Amino acid sequence: MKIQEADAKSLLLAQGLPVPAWEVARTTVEVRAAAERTMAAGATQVVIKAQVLVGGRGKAGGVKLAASADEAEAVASTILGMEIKGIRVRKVLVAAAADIVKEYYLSAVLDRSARRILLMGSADGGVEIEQVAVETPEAITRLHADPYLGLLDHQARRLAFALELGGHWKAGAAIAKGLVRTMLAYDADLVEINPLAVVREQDGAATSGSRERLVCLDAKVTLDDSALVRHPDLEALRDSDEEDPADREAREAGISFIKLDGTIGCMVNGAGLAMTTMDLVKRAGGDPANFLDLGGGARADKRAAAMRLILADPKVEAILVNIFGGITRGDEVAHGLIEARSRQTRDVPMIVRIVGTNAEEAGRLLREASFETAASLDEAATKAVAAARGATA
Amino acid sequence: MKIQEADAKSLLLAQGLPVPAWEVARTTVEVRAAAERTMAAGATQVVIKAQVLVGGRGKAGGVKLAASADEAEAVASTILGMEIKGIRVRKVLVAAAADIVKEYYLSAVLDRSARRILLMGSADGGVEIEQVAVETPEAITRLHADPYLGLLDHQARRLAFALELGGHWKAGAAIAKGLVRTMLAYDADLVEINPLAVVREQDGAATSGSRERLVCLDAKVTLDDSALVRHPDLEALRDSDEEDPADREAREAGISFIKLDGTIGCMVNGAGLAMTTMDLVKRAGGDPANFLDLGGGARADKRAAAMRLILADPKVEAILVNIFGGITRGDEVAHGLIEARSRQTRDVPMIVRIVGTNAEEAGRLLREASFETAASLDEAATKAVAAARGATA
Amino acid sequence: MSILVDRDTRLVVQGITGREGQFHAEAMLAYGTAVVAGVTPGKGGQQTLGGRVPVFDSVHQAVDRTSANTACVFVPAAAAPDAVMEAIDAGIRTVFCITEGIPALDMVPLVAAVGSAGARLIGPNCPGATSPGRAKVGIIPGSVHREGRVGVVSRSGTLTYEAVQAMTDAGIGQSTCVGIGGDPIIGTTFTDVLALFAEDPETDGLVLIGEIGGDAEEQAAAWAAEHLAGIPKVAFIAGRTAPEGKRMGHAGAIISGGSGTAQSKVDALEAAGVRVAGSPTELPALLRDAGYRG
Amino acid sequence: MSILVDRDTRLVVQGITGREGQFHAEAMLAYGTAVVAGVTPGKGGQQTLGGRVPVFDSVHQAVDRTSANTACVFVPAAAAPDAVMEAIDAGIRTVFCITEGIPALDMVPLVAAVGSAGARLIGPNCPGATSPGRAKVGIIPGSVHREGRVGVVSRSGTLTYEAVQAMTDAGIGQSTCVGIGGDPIIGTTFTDVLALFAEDPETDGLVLIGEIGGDAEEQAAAWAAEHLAGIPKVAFIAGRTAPEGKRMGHAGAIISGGSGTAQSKVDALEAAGVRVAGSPTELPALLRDAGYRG
Repeated sequence: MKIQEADAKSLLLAQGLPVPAWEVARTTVEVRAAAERTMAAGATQVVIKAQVLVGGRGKAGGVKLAASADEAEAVASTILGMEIKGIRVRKVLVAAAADIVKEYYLSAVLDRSARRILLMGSADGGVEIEQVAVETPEAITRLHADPYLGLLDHQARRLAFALELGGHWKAGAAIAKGLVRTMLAYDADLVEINPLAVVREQDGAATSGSRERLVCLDAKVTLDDSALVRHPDLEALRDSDEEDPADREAREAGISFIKLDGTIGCMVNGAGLAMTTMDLVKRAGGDPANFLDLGGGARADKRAAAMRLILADPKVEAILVNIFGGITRGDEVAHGLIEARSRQTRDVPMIVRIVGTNAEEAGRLLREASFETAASLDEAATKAVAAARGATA
Repeated sequence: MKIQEADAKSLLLAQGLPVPAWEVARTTVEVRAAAERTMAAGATQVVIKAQVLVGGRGKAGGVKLAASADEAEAVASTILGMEIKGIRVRKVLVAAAADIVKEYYLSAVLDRSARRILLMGSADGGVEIEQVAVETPEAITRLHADPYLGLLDHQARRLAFALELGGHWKAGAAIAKGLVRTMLAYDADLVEINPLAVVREQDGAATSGSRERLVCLDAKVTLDDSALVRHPDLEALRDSDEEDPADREAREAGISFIKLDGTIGCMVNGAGLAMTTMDLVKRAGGDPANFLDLGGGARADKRAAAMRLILADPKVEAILVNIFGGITRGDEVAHGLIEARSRQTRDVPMIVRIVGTNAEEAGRLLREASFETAASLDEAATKAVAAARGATA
Repeated sequence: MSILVDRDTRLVVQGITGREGQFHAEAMLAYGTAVVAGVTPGKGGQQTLGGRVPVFDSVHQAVDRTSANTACVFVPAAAAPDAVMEAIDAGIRTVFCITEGIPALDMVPLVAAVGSAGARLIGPNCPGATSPGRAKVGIIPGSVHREGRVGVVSRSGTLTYEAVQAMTDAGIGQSTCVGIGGDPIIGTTFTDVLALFAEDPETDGLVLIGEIGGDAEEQAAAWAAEHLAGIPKVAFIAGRTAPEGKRMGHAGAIISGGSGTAQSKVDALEAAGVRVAGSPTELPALLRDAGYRG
Repeated sequence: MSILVDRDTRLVVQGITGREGQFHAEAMLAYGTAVVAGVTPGKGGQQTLGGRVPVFDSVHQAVDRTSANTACVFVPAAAAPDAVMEAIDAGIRTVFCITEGIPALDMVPLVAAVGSAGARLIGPNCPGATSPGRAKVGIIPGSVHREGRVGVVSRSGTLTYEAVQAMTDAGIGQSTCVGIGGDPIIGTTFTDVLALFAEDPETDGLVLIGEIGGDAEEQAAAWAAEHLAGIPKVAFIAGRTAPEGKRMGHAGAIISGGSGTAQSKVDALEAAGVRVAGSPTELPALLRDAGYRG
């Protein structure tokens, strides 16, 4: 699960990492007030950042500076409500604009190949880090945390020295340890600080002195969905503003569902088989209306929810049900489909293929109920494409 | 560091282990009040247990039952102030007398050979566990916690099943995990529950029903002295009531000191060498007045404290100083001894042997200050014994 | 021969009294697998599956009494890592973990501990393995198989069954079919399984079923190019038409490089001499094209 | 030859800029040990000991630049376990930890990790090792030694020096003298060191210096009885007159059985053919009695 920058920063702060103060605002009035408070605390400029779960917000105009509360309000009015990659901006983060001395990159990520937590850091920070990775991979220091003991002190130090943080090496080592601590505390897949930055800060409103400090200027955290069950507080960070109602229904039913643009609804058990079903629909000349994985051991309520999700899409002209039973029992699926059709408001042709555990019983039930069935997946795809064309024609 | 039963129980309780309620009392009046509260809460008998840091208090009469507040007060008057192995009883623990169904033994201890935490449990609980260990060692289940992951759930379950706890196996597994958690949380060398017991408890004062529960009836915890620096709160558990003033001075100076009955005071750097010095004094026909290890890199203030400790013992007739320098520098020691003698109120013969780092300079300084020196340890011991005899004669 | 499971497999089913454990233990017995024991803490001493399988409180007891040498874990996600550790600690060297939904960070110390013990974990979130006609461990429907000499390895669940069924329908039997699981952190990789097949004298052809995401297929392709030159091998990659997945920040791009897309995997496999099918049903013909004569 | 330290020892001193680190690094250099590097995080780039030793920020850098192959840790107790891990991680396979006061439970994962890495940790709270005339690592005063063919192993600090001095005074030189440290959890035991000496062609006699407490001497005696029959060997055990120590509850008695007393150790050693001296000064004569001709 992705979470907003502001939430990510809250988690880092809770783990003791240095994150400059920020506020979250949902209206231009709130932005103005936040900007006033921030400038009263000594900031000469504020930054206003769209809070959306997609990348590239900077290039899309979702991050802007303002030198006064008036300007902040004006800028916010252009950001709040804008769409970035199809996502409407409903919240912004307001913070003092940082006086950046130097930017770095630092992240902790689950490394599937090594089966360990991987720390990556680079003195070449900022948004071009992917380019750095391709062009000068040696500019990125990588090391794996110990699978039992986490990131050891000496590893954190080595990372800090590799980043050539100078007098900030102790702070850098502490932040590196904090990244791994954050991963472990919240079951995060990724904790990314980009940029990690040395910033010049005023020593306090009363004095005119400044000091340099290493801080987390931006933060990206993704959480392991499988672990949310043990972090009920984190579930609340799911941004329901951004979530499509269909996505929410799917999530709550325990179904993996991604809406697409085609006309053939797909209901499949297993992600690989669901993708294969889509691939074969496409190959047969059709367009899948969705990716839908019921998961293992799918019960009747999940299948009913899946049917609702598919039929809620007016573009759907045919439904392809492809169930290969392992844990899932074919006869249960057949019963569910028969019942679902009896309640169905819209008559859409349905091609059903059930194989595996209790498949024979399933076939008998479906044939008795006059469903169209298919022996192979290719056949099912072809029939579904034909049915959709028939419905359209 | 050993801690009192009541303090050990507090630590177990803080780690979520089931420990029946108790109070600590220092006077017979407090005991009476505690007994009244305990009986008002439903107890028909109370147990009064001497809080001393030595074993065998039960056999010494330091643990007694009472069936009324009057009796509790009377019993307490016999326990408070008694001496157990030379230690005066200044506190007692008051608790409801347990209605024991069955007793077990469970402990977690640092196993030096295996270099892991060892869990031991037996269905033959109670004070005779050492006899069980000798006579029927197979009646004791032993398993080592994982060096990285601690006691795993399946290990805790296996221990619980081995103890044949019946319906209490989940509670037993939780307690086993709790023992290791307690060790790790407080850097304990040992957490011992003897007995762990199934007790019958009243369901509540209002009803007459009873239920059985697995509880920690007694608790022994010793803490790793090397780790106290990171547990300042635990340092407060040191029982200063029981501690000899000389022991306290030694501890505060960072010296290992054990007072003995002889006449030859020993000041040595290193525990092994200190024991060897004692052994050789004994072999030369003398009796050491103490074990004293200055530790490594002993500074002037430690040596001055050591000298005070030795001279505070009126039986001391001669002092043997044996320093073999590694980290400790001989010349520093010599300077310290010379200064110490200048402040010394009691004139006791001193035989000094300094070898190792900067030993030549030390020898020169000592000879200039007219100390008696010795080349070998045997010679030093012989001279010390002779000096002590000379003083006595 | 065959790999991982065979006639000498003596299986202990952990979580045997749960719904899934019961159902699949029954199916494994029916297939002919020697299900010699079940484990459910607190139910030791009972019998299950019509009195055919004794239940123990611990895997240690099960191993002691029945000489079980393989474990299959059906316990819930919160307890599954400990169940795997228990099996390893009891001396079992091949553990299948069917359980899905285990947090990835729980797997990190687990796979390290399994490796230190010199044991093998297949999964989690995997369908298990079948050596047709000999034994099956896990949840792959026995009906899809046919005895033969082609090794199948897949990180999907139901897609594995689909591919195996296609082989069986075309008359191509399997030596062993292995589902390694699709979780971020798994105990046994494509490459590990290919290495086992490479040593198996009864495996003469290979089928690899992959998916978009990660770089396990690319790594397997690189290994195959070096070690499996002489053996006919084909693959199927699911997700050619899938929308771009969610990215793990910049970090994901940095560690994966260009890997992860269907095209990257297809290219890597083809470059390694592995023909890639457009549909699971094309796998048999493609395998014969590649020289398989079974 | 010799064991653990020799002419090919290239030493990195961790904590070299601290008081003890400075003092003993200087003494090691003076003895002729190749002290090739020091490590103090944040002081990388400096030189120390009169410009003779470069200081690095990490052991990795030190190994990279100087090919150090042995480490000696003088850093404070709170940071010492990490320092040992750093040395191991940097590829060093022999680490001496002089630091005292490390909590015992910190040592449990550390010794496990050192073992997994196939490395050797001597200590903590140990005086180090000297191969006279070749190199010394640690804090044993160089002056006590004499070149020769007797291996010395001890878990005491200053008592080791005493025993070695007694040997030297009697004209018996040493191949290597090793102090293993007296902490509850140590990396290298008596038995480990005896096994190294058993393989050393230049060690013809053995001296073991033990203390009351634990059962390490009894274990070493059992090992010696089986593996060191042909070699003259003597021992000294400190603490014959020591008062009974503090007991670790019943648990201590259960795990130690009857071990731990001076008498138990003396009996075990004598039974294993190891003559036990009444004073360190008697060791040379006893060793000659046992057949040592060096």
